[in-house]
Amino acid sequence: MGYAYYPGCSLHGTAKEYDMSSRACLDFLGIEYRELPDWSCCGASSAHSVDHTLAVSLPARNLILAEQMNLPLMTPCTACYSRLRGAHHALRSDPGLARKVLTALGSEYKGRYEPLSILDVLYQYGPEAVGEKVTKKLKELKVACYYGCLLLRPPEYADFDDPENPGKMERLVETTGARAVDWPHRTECCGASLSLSDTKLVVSLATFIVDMAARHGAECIVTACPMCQANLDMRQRGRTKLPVYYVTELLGLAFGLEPKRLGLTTHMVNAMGLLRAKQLA
Amino acid sequence: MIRIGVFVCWCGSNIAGTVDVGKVAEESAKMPGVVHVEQNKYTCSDPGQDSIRKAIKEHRLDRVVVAACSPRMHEMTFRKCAASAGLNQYLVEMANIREHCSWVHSDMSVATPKAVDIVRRAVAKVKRSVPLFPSTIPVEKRALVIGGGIAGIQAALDIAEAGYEVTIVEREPTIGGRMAQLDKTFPTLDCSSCILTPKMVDAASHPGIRILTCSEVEDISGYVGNFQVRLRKRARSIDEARCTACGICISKCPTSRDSEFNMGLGTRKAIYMPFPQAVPNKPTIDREICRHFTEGKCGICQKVCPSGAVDFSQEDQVLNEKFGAVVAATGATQFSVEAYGEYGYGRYPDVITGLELERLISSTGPTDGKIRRPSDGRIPRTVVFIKCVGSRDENKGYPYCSKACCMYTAKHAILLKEKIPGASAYVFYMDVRAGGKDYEEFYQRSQEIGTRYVRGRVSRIYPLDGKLIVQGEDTLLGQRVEVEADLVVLAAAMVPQIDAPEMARKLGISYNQYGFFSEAHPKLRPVETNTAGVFLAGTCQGPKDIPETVAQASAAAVKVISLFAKSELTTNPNVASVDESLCSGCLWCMNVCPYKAIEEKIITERAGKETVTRSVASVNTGLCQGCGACTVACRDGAMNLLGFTNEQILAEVEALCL
Amino acid sequence: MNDLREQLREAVASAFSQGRVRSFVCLEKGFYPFASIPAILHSGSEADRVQLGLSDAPLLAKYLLDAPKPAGIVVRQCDALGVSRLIRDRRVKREDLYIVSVSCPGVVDTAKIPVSPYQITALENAGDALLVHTALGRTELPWASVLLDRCLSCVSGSASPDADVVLEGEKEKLPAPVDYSGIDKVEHMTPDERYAMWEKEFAKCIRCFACRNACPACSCRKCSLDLAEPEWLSPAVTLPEQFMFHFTRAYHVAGRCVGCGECERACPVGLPLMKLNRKFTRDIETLFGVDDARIPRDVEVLGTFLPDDPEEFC
Amino acid sequence: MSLDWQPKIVGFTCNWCSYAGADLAGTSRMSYPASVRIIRVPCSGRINPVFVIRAFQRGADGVLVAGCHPGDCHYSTGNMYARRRFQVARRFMEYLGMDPARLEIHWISASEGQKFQEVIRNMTDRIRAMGPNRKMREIL
Repeated sequence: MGYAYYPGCSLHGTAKEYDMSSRACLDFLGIEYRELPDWSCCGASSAHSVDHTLAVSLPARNLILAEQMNLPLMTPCTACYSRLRGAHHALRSDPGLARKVLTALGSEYKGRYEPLSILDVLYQYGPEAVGEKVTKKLKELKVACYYGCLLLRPPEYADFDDPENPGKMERLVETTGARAVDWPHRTECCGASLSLSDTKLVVSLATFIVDMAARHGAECIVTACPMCQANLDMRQRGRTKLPVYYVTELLGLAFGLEPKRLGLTTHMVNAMGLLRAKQLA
Repeated sequence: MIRIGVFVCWCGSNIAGTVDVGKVAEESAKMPGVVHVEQNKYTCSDPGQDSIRKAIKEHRLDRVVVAACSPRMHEMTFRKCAASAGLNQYLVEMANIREHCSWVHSDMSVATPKAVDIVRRAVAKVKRSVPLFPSTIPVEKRALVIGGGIAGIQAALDIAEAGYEVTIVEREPTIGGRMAQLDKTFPTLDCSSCILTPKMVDAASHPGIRILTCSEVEDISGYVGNFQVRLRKRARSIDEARCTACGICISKCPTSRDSEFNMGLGTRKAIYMPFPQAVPNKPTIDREICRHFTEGKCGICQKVCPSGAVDFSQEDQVLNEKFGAVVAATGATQFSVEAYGEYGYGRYPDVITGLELERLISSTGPTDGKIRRPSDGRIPRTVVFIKCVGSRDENKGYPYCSKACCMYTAKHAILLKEKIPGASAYVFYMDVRAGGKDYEEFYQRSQEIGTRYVRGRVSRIYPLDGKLIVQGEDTLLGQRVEVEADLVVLAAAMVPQIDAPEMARKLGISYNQYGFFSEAHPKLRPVETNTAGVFLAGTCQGPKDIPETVAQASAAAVKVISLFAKSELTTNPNVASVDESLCSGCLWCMNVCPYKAIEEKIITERAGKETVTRSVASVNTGLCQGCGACTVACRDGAMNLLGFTNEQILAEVEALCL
Repeated sequence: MNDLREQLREAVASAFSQGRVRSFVCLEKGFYPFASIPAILHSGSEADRVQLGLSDAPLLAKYLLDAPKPAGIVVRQCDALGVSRLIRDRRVKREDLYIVSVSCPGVVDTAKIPVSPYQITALENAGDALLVHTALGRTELPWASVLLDRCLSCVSGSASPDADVVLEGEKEKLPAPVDYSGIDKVEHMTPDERYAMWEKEFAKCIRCFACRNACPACSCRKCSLDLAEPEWLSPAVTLPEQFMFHFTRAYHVAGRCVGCGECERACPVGLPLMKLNRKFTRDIETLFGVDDARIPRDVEVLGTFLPDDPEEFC
Repeated sequence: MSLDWQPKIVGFTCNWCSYAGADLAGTSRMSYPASVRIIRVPCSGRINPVFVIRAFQRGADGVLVAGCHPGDCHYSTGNMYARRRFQVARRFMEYLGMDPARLEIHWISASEGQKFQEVIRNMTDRIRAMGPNRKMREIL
């Protein structure tokens, strides 16, 4: 048993450190995975605003490739997660569309495995089991877990956790010894899809989210989404700047992995300063 | 020998103007079995009916076809007419040559052959008709009212006033229901308990009403006029006859838990009365938490009771009783607002529901009528009300409108201003629905005193620096709104009791997709159900407010009274009937029947040398309404519908297609 | 293979000796040396007659109606479906049955063997192939090419778990999907072509009722089609009456057909009866689904409804 | 086929809605072709699909099955069963080669006299264009 690993485009570009830290964590935990050979774009986020059939077909190709490997498909990127699960859902619930898409792709799809997020995979591994592998406790680190939209909405298929009051990421992060602060804006939209077209709006959203995290006592933000990370990291304009980490970066750190190997040196808001101040890196 | 008489009606020129009546009579005479044909100007007139009676006697007719108007018009007339001539009234069949023929055609050459076909159909059918006899069933003139809320109390009082015995079964230790929890009632703002408690006392002291509290219905069988009901009266652990309700036991009891009556905002003891005016005014021991029962220790209440009324050894009582009619008044409950994670109910103590606010306003409530925040007891200055929580929302709740929330929210806003002068109230709403006498005026009043109505929904509530930040959208202004509130009140929808489907199954009635009991007809039979003798009152049928509930309860009571006014019930003989020799006993028919009129019957018969038992379907003619759905479900052809038999319908098809 | 037969024989014998059954429905050797016919055993001493049924094994479920109760029965998956059909139709009671389920590699259809049955001296299951022995020698045929049609759409070759005794053999047939292509073909015809096709087929029907008698879903004590009054079906063998007959038969098993295909196998003139039954099966599945949680398991799909059923009438 | 040929349509109607709807068409003098002959049954749930085949067998050119609108059944659920039964039975009749236009199922309420008129008019027009039914029909 293992997983087919689908990095998606972001992890080859703006979120390279997510890719690095994800692979590092999976390797460290001994979770088997193989990068999906010949994977193609999942279509996010342009396809589904243009053509539903296309929006299902693009991820369907990757789902089929994984099914042919007889492995569940897993991705760190939440946009890919959303698109893959949306397509999986559509193929199973809309026979007419399924026929059209699968005829075009010239293949069949049974949908034996649900596509997963890397957080699902870590959950299948088990938070306790993850905790046991922690060698360096991230004590004193106060973290605001930030889910954004794509992991939780629409809840018909993007159902990683309760859409309004999630808590799974907190549980995972707390295995490292860090303390997850209780803050209400965990599922707020960061505005990523307007990042380039309406930057002013996005700056206000991102700044608000980071400010709220800070007001609730957080020293940093943790996310599992390349869009959220990039957006919050780049667009926050508040008085206090909070570094924005990927879950896998913090986990990797707690596993005692090299910060460089985790990509921690590539952030916009200095990601190392806080860690050094806390003597965690 | 079959001797059919056909009576063709002219209906003045109504039929004769378009149909060649003479030709129809001529053709009818040729139909097999027809021995007498006659034409009448107006068959339904006295002379017309006389001629039928005369012909039945003179020509020894054993079947009659009246070719005239719609059976929906005059079938009863001619049945009675035939009966008066000594013919079984179900041996009369009508051929509708007016509404279905002469009135819709103008060309006689087209209408006449059609009329002949229609008569041929009727002749073919009546040939296969058999005499049917309505049976009568006795009526047990005692009513069972399930639920002791305002609906049950009102229905019971009305029925008892008419002189019939009523039993109210209530599962809580007191009657009163939801209305007892309310502080004031809209739109008059009179105090709820001031108008309710006298009725509770009336019910308790009425000689015709018996109140069983801590009691539940376990099983109902039988049919209209003759319901067998098994009731369980849970042990109260108090000898009601001895108890004087002095309350010493309650004050000395060392154990307590959240008070259900106060919606968890206060506590009550293990031996308790839900509220001071409870009826019956006797305490109850909650065996789940009472130390005597949980630990085997304690017994203080027994020690301090001056009249020796505490009885730990009391046991549940099972009562088997017979009733003639049942009124279901089981009420509704409050939507679980936890489903709205974004409102934070359960996480933020100052987010409460409407019913909880009622308890905070009520002078018998946990705060003695002072509105205080549950978190720190402070008096709130800014209160946000959110409407349609669980209603009109298919995603998280139910699509229906909960009906009473608009008005009770308006009431809350008014009461808030009364209790806390200078406080401000915001109401987030989708629409304001104030249809009802004096309702719109009441809503206007809540606006006039300064309540700010914001049209839009709330997307998130979060605590910040001791306040609750309510984020939402004002869709009229197209703007985001943020209110710093001290208290948030959710207008939770009325939803069916969790065990409503179970109760419906016991009663043999249907319920809608949400669990509200279904009335027999949404317009014309609003308090009846598909099961004869079972009636509905109050919110078990759908969300409603107090005036509507009371009106419906009285309507249900009238239905019960008119049922009891008869000494016997006559049953419709057009019911399903089983040919046991054909029935294989698969009992598909049982699932299809909307009236629970089909049951399994074990019969014994000889098969070769052995005596074998097997099960067959059996129709309870008291319950069967004659829809015939079972006949089509029956593959064996064992199930038939008297008056509309398979033989008759197949013969009609044949006659029409010739 | 023989091991399984031995286990089966023991199971039958011990069911009698423990007093669990008064009779046992199973297969025994038939006229041909290789084919099996149904048998109802009445004592443990007859247990030696029990066969697994390599070829042409009929379904046994219906014989339960005639077996003294409590009755034992040997079932494959297909038979298990038939038995559960009879239980749901309340024609037999589960507590009156002693079910021995066996796994099944599929059953050979001798009609698919290109050798006259009179020449066959023995058949042998050789894993992936069937060995056909004749006086002249031996022929080897691929296993899948000689199976009964019902085995080609078998839900599972393993033994049915809802049984009193479960016997697993070494090899079992893999489940296969139902093939609806024949139905698609008919659906794509014009109404006139369809009518012509069925007219041609039904013209062959001799109204022998073998389809009805073989069907585990057709178990009424007295078939309504045999009644003189009302005359649902005229005894006249005219084409319109054939349509009436085949419509009624298929409609009565609609939603209840277990897909065993025994009707088709029993038909002496080779009517494609499963094309009728499966049409209903598929339509019912697409229209109403089969697994709506709101419908209790023991309710038949045409004996219930949901308020939000598809609406195509106006 | 001559234009004045009148098809024979057998209409099975429930007593409470559709039969009353036909009555209303009559009391409102809404004329329609004299093609339809009505058989009154208590409820659309009483209509056995086999009755429909029998009608075609004996010479009907069309069959109308009519009941209360779903949700309005006098017996609350009869038309729900009818809906399930006839959705599959009609597909099956078509599968046997019956022309789909010859069997129509409609929900006609007691207030829809006009709808009854339209249904009969349209059905008659369609069947008239197709000519007499020959399928499943006894030679008479």
